[in-house]
Amino acid sequence: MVWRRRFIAVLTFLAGLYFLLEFILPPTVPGRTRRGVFLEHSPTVVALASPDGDRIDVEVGPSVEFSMVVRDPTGKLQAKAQRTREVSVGETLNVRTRTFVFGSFRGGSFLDDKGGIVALRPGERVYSDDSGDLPVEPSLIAPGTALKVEVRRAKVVGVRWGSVTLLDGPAGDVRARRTVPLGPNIAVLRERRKGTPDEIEPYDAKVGDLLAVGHTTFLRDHRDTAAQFNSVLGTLALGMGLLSLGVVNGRRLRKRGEDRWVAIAFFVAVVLGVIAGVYKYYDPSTAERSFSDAIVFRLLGPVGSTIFSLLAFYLASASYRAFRIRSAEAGLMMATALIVMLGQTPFGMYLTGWIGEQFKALWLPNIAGWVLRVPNSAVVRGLIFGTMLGGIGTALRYWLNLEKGSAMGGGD
Amino acid sequence: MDNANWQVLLLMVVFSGLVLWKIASAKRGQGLYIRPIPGLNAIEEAVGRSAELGGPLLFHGGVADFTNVQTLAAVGILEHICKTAAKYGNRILVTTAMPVMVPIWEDVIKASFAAAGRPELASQSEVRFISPAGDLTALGTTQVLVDEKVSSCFLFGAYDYTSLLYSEGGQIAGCMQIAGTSDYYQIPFFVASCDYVVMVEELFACSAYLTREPTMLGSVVGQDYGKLFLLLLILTGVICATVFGPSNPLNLYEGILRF
Amino acid sequence: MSWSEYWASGWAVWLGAFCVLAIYSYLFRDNPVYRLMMQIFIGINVGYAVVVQWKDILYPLWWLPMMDGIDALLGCGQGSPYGALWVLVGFLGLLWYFQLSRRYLWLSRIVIGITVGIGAGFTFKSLFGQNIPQVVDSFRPLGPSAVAVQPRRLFSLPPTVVPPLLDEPLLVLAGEREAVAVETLEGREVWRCPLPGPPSGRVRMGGDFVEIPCGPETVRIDRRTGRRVAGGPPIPPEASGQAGTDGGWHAGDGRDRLVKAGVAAPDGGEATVMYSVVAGRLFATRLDADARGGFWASDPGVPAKELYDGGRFVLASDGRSVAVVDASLGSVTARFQTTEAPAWLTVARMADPIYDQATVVAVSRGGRIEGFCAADHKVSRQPAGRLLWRAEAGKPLVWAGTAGGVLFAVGPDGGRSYELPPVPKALDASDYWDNWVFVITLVSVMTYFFFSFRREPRVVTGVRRLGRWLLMLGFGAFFGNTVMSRMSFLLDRLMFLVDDWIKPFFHQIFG
Amino acid sequence: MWRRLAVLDRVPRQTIYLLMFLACGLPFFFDVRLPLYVWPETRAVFEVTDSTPPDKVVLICSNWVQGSQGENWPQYEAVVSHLMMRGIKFVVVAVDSDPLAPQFSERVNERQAAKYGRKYGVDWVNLGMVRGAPLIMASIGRNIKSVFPRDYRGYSTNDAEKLPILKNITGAADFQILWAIEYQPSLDWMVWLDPAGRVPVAFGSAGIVTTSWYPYISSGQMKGMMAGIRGAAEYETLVRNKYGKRYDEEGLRGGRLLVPLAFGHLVIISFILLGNLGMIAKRRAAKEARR
Repeated sequence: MVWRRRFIAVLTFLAGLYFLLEFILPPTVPGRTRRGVFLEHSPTVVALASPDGDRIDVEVGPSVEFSMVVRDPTGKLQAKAQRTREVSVGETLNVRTRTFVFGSFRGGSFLDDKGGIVALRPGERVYSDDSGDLPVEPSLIAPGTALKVEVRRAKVVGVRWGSVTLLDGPAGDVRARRTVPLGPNIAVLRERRKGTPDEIEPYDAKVGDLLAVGHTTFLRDHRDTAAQFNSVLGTLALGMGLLSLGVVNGRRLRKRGEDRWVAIAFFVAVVLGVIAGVYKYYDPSTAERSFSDAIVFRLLGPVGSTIFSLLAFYLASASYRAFRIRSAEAGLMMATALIVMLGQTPFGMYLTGWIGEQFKALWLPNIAGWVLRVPNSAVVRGLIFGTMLGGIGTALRYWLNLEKGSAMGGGD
Repeated sequence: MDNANWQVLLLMVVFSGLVLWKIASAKRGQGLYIRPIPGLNAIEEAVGRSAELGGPLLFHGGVADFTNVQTLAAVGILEHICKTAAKYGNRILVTTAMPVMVPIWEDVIKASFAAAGRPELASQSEVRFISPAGDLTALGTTQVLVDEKVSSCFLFGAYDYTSLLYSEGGQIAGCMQIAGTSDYYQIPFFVASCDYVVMVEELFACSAYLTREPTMLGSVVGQDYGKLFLLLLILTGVICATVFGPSNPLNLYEGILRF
Repeated sequence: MSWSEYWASGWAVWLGAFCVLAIYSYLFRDNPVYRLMMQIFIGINVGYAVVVQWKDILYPLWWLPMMDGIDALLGCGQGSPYGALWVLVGFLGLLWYFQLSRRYLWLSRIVIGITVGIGAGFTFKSLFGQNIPQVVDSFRPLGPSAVAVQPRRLFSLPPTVVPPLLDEPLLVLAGEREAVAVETLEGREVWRCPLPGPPSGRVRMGGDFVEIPCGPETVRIDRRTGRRVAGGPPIPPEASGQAGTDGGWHAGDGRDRLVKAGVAAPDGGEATVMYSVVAGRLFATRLDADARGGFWASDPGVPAKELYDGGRFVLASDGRSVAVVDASLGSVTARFQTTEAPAWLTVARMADPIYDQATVVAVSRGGRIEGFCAADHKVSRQPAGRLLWRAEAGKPLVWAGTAGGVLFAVGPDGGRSYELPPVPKALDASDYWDNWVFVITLVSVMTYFFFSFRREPRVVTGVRRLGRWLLMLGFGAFFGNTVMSRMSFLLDRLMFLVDDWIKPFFHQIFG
Repeated sequence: MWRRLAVLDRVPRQTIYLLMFLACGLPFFFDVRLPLYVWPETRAVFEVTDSTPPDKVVLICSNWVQGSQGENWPQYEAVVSHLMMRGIKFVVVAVDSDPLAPQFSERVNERQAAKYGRKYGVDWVNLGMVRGAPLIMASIGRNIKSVFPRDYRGYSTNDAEKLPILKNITGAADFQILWAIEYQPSLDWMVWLDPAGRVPVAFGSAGIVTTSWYPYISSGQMKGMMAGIRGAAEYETLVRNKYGKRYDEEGLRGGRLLVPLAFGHLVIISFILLGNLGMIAKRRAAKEARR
């Protein structure tokens, strides 16, 4: 049915589109990006409301860090640092306003190592790397430990965006000075002598840096999400293998004789596998964990690699049977194979080691090496180029869904 | 290279453009030429031979599923084999390790026998799912070769380490074997043990030549032009490198093709 | 050890050994035990994989964000409400399973299409990233070329009469009448500031200021705005033996010293080192806390009249003869003669962990620029001290220095910046022969895969035949290496049987 | 005479299997050493790895499991033993691998660490497995801690107490070299890990695929590689030649497996030759019979 085909085609196209654009588009919107020599910048100021309702204005600078609380793969909560341009009104963040080195604690206020008083504004608390979710207990910390002043669970109530001043033209000319306002998702890129420019925070720019300031295309910011989407979608098919195998062995179960036992063995094995998988996550030195390890290393390991190792025997007999000089081509192939094989093993040196140093190009390992490095690598490169063009062709056909036939979702 | 610079974009446009252009003109029904691949008349010969010996044909479509291009090429080739088989009236056995592929192979066989006007052959032919394990399937297939007295055997598609098992099995059973894959690690084994081998891209050219299916055809031709472009580029580069030495204008870091 | 102890640990080995032998039994006859093993293997694998993939991927990357998102939507819990969108991904994922039904097969095409589309999307980046260097590497010279390597001219710089201040990204020059700051990427002018008189000493940095001695007074300029600020006290004329920003300095009586930090000490870690010249010998002394005292002593082989700080190297020179000394070992890596007495010596391009690419740049007051190998280069096979390239600034210079592979050479009549070339590979006859073989092979293999050209000249068919032969050669090599892989799987198993099973067992029996 | 030789044309396959078995099995019982020729591809990567400065780490992507342990285990152990002996810090990850991969690598790490008395979190860290290549490779190059919030043992990667090794490690700039060790490592490492191409890439892969790495080595995209067991043995030799006694080779597999490997090759080569002899003999015999 044609509408299905269209529908699938559109989805396929959209899925590919992101990754293509991510590659071919620059990180900031082309037309609307200002480029020039950095002169000065006025800092962004973020207005926060602490959980207890205090209002704090934070001037963004090197020691300020905004972080959002997210879950990590083990389900624990974890702070994820954010760029200033990603801060938006209304979201809840942990904000580090400044850091200092602990000197002493006198009269209810912290003193840094230089003896200066660290004045805490309402809502600010002092934390250390390992104090976790609670403010530090002054009596427990040794002088010299690095501490950070933070506002946790702060709600962003307002952002007053700063600006960057760029010079684009002769130094004397006033018209050449351009003040570019910062804002949500305005990225600042510093150009490098080689390679693509890297994104920096405005306050990291030095006078004389070549900057490009413009609105992001969002594409690069979401690369990790895209990767996540891709792997999740792929992994969601995990049941497929199990199901199709189940169906096959289910049929076997209904048969009589050997097949039935094979099928039963299969299902038992699946159960074993699942148990082993579950126990894998118990801590070591528990009985469950050692059971899982035993299954993995004592059963899965040996059986798996043994099945692979059968190939060596097949290879031996096959090459004995097959590698007959039927044609000149086969002959040439065989000769090369023999040289490479001998070159790989110590026998290569035994056979030709007696040839003196001055002729060491004739040592079998060297001949083999030459074959691999020069003609062979040219052959491989030829194949690679073919594959590259093939790959481009295929990618286009799949992406634009030009493929016909029952196979690729096309014409049913 | 994080983002494409203009050089890369240019190459992208050239290569993709050529392919799309050729696909378009193929769809418009413009006759595109592809030189006959020597392996093709071998197919005819193999089918004829097995007709004389009265055994069925065996076709194995590789170890990958339909998301792999080679499998698509194999589909095209199976269609052709069926049409030829319809002429001589032999039936076809297909073995696979993928439950997902079973319906697809069945469709292909039904459709192409019907198209050739011998639907009854389709019912005699069959698609056998042997085992989800790659090498068990391979060994099972060699078993089939012996049990069914298969006399010609076709291996087309994507292959992994099991290639050897298939082709050696055919050798022992004394079949006439034609193989084609673009997985070049496996080609040596096919070359050594098969009567004819369709190598790397020949596989796609073959399939395009046989089916004249515009997409495949167009992209094969388009890629050809791409290859020609690349070849010329390389020759120019070689000349530049010889004349100007390390500081040639096409050199990677300072030169034109930098990224 | 007693048998009971043996079995306590040995059972697993016996189990493993049994599996191995059971499977090898297949080699002699097809048997049910083998098939059984195969099924068990597949079964365990699948079951295990399902659990692990859920735990490692789906649970953290899909389930948790989704649940958090839903919580956030319902108003409780934190995290972004967008997470709830993962529900849709879940639905998409379900579509995979329609592959099993003939009727709704097409639904599964949706998700397949999406995955394939994504794959197609990043194919482009991967392909081009992998292959463009391949294309360029195929540009092999087929013979020696007449054209020599040259530093590439980047942009020209305003005139300066005294050594400027290079502090990336700024280069501050002082001409007769005004001081000019340019950035070092494209040579764009950042600011200029008029001077009361001709500058008398080198431009130097004092905190946020640039200080330029002009006769009696010192001009202080804010290096951000380029505005002049209240001048400071006059700076005493430069004492000899003081390290300047260009790293070079004068040796008076040959007992002067240059203190520099950041030498990789052989014990790993940083060393602050003082170099001193006594009677032509070069001494390095460590000043850092952990290891005081002697570091190394070395005989550069030239009467070290002048020393230069070359990062990983120390450069000693006397007139035209130069010696390069490894700063952390004290070994002399190269000795060479320049054509004119160098006024400035620096080392550029030191990216490579081994010496490769490290190039000594010697610049004379007359404007002659030369590059030499700082040491034996393994990859490019250039010997130490070989002259790599030469260029003429064509005008008198007052200063030259490098930053990140770029050379700045400036003088009263203006200056210029050069991108220093990478060290070219030293090629001999055999290399050219190899290149011929390489190019011919590549071309003929590519020609072999032309399909769509109606009429081809005779030569093409010939080349194609050659291509097929060379392909066979390549496939031969493939086979040769295949044998090695396949066999090592077997060896691994045999090693298990011998070392873990047979040997301990016999040991147990015979002691 | 030809007729007698013609027997060689069809030697029963069990015979070949048996000979293979013996040729590969017997050498394990005797301690034979054979002269080894070190290929430049291995030497290059050894030198880069060996010259790791203290402020950098070696990044190892270890994706091998039982399937390919025959070749990858020796390779991985050769590298790890070298790093452990030198006290070079290294970070182990697994990308798109079999979920078992971290378990296999960690077993080797612990054995080598015990030998040289190295400490987890100080001298090495195992970050476990992620999916989503090639995109995830780019993420690793930008900020490895954001990709792996916790390591394989569940410690937070920002926890400087537990994992001091990661304290100053962020991304590509801090990696001395990338070792990708698996049956067939992904070429995407060259493209995605560090777009600026500062991190040299080294592959330890199955012998079969090494054939197709040579073009990438000549173009400089890849620094070098270990070719199968031979590569592992060469790497061990290089370390031994440089550090002699300090290097404890007990339990290393490369050098040990090399000898039976050689004999196995010998069997295959001789059978290929015999097979052809047999074929010729058969033809001759047929001709004689016709006369």
